Amino acid sequence: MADLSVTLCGVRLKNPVIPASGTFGFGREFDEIYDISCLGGVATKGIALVPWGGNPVPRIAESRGVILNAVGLQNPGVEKFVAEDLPWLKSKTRVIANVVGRTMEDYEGVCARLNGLVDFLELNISCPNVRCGGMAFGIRPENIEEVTARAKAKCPDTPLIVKLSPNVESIPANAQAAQRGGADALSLVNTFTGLAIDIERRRPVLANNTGGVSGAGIRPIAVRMVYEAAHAVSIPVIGMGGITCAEDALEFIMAGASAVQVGTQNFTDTRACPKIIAGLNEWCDSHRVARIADLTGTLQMNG
Amino acid sequence: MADLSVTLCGVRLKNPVIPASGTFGFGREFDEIYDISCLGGVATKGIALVPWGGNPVPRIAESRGVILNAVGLQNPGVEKFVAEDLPWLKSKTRVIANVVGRTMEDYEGVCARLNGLVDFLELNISCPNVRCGGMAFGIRPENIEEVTARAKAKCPDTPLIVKLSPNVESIPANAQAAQRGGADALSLVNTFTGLAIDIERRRPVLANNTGGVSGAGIRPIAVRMVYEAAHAVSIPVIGMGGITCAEDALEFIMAGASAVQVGTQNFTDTRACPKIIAGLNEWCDSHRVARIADLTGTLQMNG
Amino acid sequence: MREIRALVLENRRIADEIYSLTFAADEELSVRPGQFCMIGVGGFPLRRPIAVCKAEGERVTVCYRLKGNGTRALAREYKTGEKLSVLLPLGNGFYVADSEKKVAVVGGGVGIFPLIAAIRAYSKNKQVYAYMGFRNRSAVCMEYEMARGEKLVIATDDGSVGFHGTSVQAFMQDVDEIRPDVVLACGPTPMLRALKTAVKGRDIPVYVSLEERMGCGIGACLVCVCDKTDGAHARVCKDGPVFEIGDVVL
Amino acid sequence: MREIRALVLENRRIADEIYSLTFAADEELSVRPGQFCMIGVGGFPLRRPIAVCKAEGERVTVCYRLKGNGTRALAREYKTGEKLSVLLPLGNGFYVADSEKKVAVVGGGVGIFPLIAAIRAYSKNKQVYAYMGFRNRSAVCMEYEMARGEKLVIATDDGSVGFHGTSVQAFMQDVDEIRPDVVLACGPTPMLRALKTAVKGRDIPVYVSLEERMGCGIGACLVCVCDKTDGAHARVCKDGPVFEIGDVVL
Ligand SMILES: Cc1cc2nc3c(=O)[nH]c(=O)nc-3n(C[C@H](O)[C@H](O)[C@H](O)COP(=O)(O)OP(=O)(O)OC[C@H]3O[C@@H](n4cnc5c(N)ncnc54)[C@H](O)[C@@H]3O)c2cc1C
Ligand SMILES: Cc1cc2nc3c(=O)[nH]c(=O)nc-3n(C[C@H](O)[C@H](O)[C@H](O)COP(=O)(O)OP(=O)(O)OC[C@H]3O[C@@H](n4cnc5c(N)ncnc54)[C@H](O)[C@@H]3O)c2cc1C
Ligand SMILES: Cc1cc2nc3c(=O)[nH]c(=O)nc-3n(C[C@H](O)[C@H](O)[C@H](O)COP(=O)(O)O)c2cc1C
Ligand SMILES: Cc1cc2nc3c(=O)[nH]c(=O)nc-3n(C[C@H](O)[C@H](O)[C@H](O)COP(=O)(O)O)c2cc1C
Ligand code: FES
Ligand code: FES
Repeated sequence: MADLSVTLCGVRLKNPVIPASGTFGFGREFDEIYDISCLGGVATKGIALVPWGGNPVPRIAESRGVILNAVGLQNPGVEKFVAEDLPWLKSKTRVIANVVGRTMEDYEGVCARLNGLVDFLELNISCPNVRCGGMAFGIRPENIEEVTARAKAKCPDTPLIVKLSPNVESIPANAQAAQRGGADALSLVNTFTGLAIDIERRRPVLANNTGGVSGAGIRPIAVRMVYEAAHAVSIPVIGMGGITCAEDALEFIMAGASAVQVGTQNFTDTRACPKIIAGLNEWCDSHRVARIADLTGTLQMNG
Repeated sequence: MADLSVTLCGVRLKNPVIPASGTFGFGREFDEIYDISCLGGVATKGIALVPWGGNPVPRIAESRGVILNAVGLQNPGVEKFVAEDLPWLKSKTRVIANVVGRTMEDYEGVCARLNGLVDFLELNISCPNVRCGGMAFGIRPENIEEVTARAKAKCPDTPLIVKLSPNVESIPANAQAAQRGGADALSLVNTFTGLAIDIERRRPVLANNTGGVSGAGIRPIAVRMVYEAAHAVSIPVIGMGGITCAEDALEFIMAGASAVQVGTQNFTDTRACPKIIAGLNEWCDSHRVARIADLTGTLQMNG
Repeated sequence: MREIRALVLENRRIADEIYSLTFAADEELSVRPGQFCMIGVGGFPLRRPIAVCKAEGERVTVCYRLKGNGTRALAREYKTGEKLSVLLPLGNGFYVADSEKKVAVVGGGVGIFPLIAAIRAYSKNKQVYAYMGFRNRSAVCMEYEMARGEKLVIATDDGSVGFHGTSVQAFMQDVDEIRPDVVLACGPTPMLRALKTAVKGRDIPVYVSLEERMGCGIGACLVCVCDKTDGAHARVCKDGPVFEIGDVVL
Repeated sequence: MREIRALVLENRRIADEIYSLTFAADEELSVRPGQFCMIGVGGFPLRRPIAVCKAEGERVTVCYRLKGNGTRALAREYKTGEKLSVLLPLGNGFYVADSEKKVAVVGGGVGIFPLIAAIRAYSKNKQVYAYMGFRNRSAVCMEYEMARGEKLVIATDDGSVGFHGTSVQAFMQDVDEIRPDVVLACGPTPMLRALKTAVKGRDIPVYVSLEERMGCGIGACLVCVCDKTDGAHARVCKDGPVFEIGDVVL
């Protein structure tokens, strides 16, 4: 048994495997399939200040090796989360509360409300599905720095993770902007903006027209971005994008990630996360790696 | 038999299917498998002013639904192309000469040399594999406009296609920059920058470390970008990125492409292009589409 | 709600573009009529939601129409002896009170399959009247299963067999005679809308089973929502797929 | 050079992690020893390059070691009766002049497989001396095929069978005695380098078959290059895979 624990911003996770925001709800449904206390933590569905309705259906489409989603951040609002889901989820594992907003004040409000109540806040400034808020904050370094600084001012007691969009010109510039703004950690990647067309109807498959692309097909792009982010900042990085198995997770870890999130694969294989945890343990054992934390950033570039 | 012909910048192609640059050489090898005169045209391997050696091996890696390449624009130089390959290739089909360069002068030189000799010039300002030239020109609108204008000045007699990179902030801004610079058409997408890691060796699989991601997994992102480009400019757009079959090609065409290029699928299935041509013909017939050109841009967005 | 590795016992064509797939779980399952499963098809990121037609002991039968690449691959690649990853039983299923003795089932297209499970279950101690719509003769299948109740009317769009028209029209011809205590329906949305209009004013509870594209299938991702008439959202996979017809916007 | 849809006749394990796959083309093929094929494995974007071991009429046999996901899927999913997309024959193959009567073949690892084709071809009217290296006893396979010539020496890294050492060492023990007219070699690069060093100064033509990752397999994409000693690049798939040992940088 290797030591799979990792410590992020002073918070210890029993292992580095976290289901990604939006694919796991608040954990209750997956807990009917397996005991989610085996997880390093849970990144919740995006939480807003007030309940949101989300986009019309269909909200999901499939393509080769990837999916597209346009759920549009439907959520019950922060008060319902605090009242109904948080106590239960906290009793199970580490809670990474994913925060969404349409305005600066939305982000500030959720961060202030959850300060001290959750293990991490994860600022989703990168979701491409909401026309106003989401897109704007996550693309340009100057906006990233500002929203990070204003959010961080409201959650002094809880580590703040800024989740970066891949639909940008420069990951290093954006990663540094988040760090300058006071982020305690980064996570990436969120989904790529994509379009799937139903050629019979000559219309987009998704009611929202465009959607966020995730899943195995994006992995090499995501690994490159995680490498770039991890080498541009001094704060820890959580890697994700197309992880399907322990070996995929190890690519992100070697590229510089201290922990990983698993999204789409939870749909493909409901037990994906526990399988990845088991696989990491086996791999470490068979490769005589005593502590998985020692693998972070061990990639050597070719000369 | 539907009319598959399309006319781009006044040049008629017998059908809209073109093997993508770098995956088809100058056509000779594929012609041993099937008669390449069935193709709408051939986009050649990138051609530089002088011969280039390219990157060390391994130059290719595979991941789920995508591949990564870092060939690094090895090529025999423009003079050898003109002397040895061009006459033969012209006798077969339309020639789209893909142009690579490290400096402005490189691009100008190749465009000047090939002006009037080929059917189209395709400016590869977006290849992520060459450290100096490639990357720089293709990312920022101001650079795109400048390199396009300087290249176009040297090839007044040949339509100039500018090939856009997907590793950017705004496809519409870059598409418009190319149009302002005098591009006669656009093509996109080139490859996404990615990183594949050999976790046993803890090193990148590719000797060049990063490589260009192509293949089916990127298709929904590429379709979105082609839609954006086609709706931002008034010049024709050639779409590509993960096309594997006629239905995939139709997504690009409906999104706004006047023709398509097929890259990675030539490796998966050596006869991919003729199969796609046959598939387009069948689809048009069974859907009572008399002219494929009428399908360009017929996508209706959901309300 | 479990994820099982099932063994394919049979997967064969039973009508034009329709396949019947029977698999064995590792232990006995308890599945209610109207519940469904999510079937993993190798190489496809998303599982396919398919209603359970029949569940006996550890054996489950589903029937599916070839639609896109996923169902085609399911038909082609999962022969007897192959393993299949299945998540089940999912959703709420139909609800029929003990006091409700006359059950009408109205189905169309692939919507007939969950209703077969209902016919099997309720024909044991209730009177079941079945109205099943098909495109044409070559699509008709499972008549044996559908005929377990009091009555079976097969309707075809082209009249090539049975009633010439929709299953809703066939049902409405009989409704005053049979006076059902409850109606269970499943089929394309236009059919369900027609049913809603047709029964308006009559005081019969109608339960409809909805279809929507799904991500997780277990209620976590909010991909599969439908609008409720009270303005809220409901998850088809978890809060449904069966809803009282008046509760949802069709 | 053709792309065929081949029929799998047999695909079975013949040694530890080694499989032998025989397929039938739609017509007779003419394949030279040292040529290879590119096998398409469903779901993988890149075909896998594999040397031809044996080609008779329209039947072709290749042998492959389980390495990564592609070869594993090939072993698992392509049973007798399945169809396989294969591009062949590819590359130049070995060159042995009519005047060259004594042929030594030196192989290691999966490099033994193209050499088996050479042994089959040249043992008909030449004297073939074979030196074949394996990791250990459980990896040894195809002895029957390798023993067609004058002599066969099996070498194992651990001495568990045959000569204890590498095939190059075994060959160099015999070289002065047999005085081959030509040497054909295939195996891991360190082995080929050792051979190059070992034969230096002797005036024997040595042909090596190289391995490199491939895209198209037919010479179009420039993915598979090796460096030539004259500074140029050569394509392993088209200009090779066989090169005179002095012409390429190992
Ligand atoms: C609760 C429920 C029960 C169902 N029961 C049956 C059944 O018993 N028999 C049957 O033949 N079909 C049934 N369906 C429909 C079935 O799920 C789709 O026909 C199937 O998913 C199509 O997959 P595909 O790969 O062939 O099509 P594609 O169009 O290639 O699928 C692409 C994506 O869209 C989804 N999708 C496409 N059509 C539908 C649809 N109508 N409903 C939900 N998702 C869809 C697919 O699951 C997949 O994620 C049911 C659907 C639901 C929601
Ligand atoms: C001309 C030639 C002849 C060959 N003949 C044989 C043979 O007869 N028997 C045999 O067992 N093997 C042979 N090989 C090696 C064989 O191609 C690889 O072992 C195989 O491609 C590995 O695929 P994989 O999916 O199992 O491995 P993965 O590592 O998952 O493959 C990933 C990618 O790398 C490529 N790759 C990995 N290793 C190699 C390699 N050594 N050479 C070329 N490409 C590689 C794969 O083709 C694929 O594109 C030959 C290679 C070449 C170039
Ligand atoms: C259905 C769905 C819903 C998502 N919702 C959110 C969300 O609410 N907040 C967020 O930050 N990311 C959201 N994401 C993005 C994922 O958290 C993750 O960044 C992305 O899917 C890439 O990882 P993957 O390839 O493993 O899925 C969502 C993704 C999916 C597929
Ligand atoms: C091996 C390889 C080499 C390539 N070389 C070039 C090149 O020389 N010039 C260029 O503009 N694009 C080059 N490309 C990019 C392709 O032309 C195309 O834009 C990209 O692969 C996306 O299409 P696909 O997904 O169909 O492969 C290359 C792609 C591959 C896979
Ligand atoms: S499919 Fe995930 S909530 Fe219904
Ligand atoms: S693999 Fe394409 S040139 Fe050799």
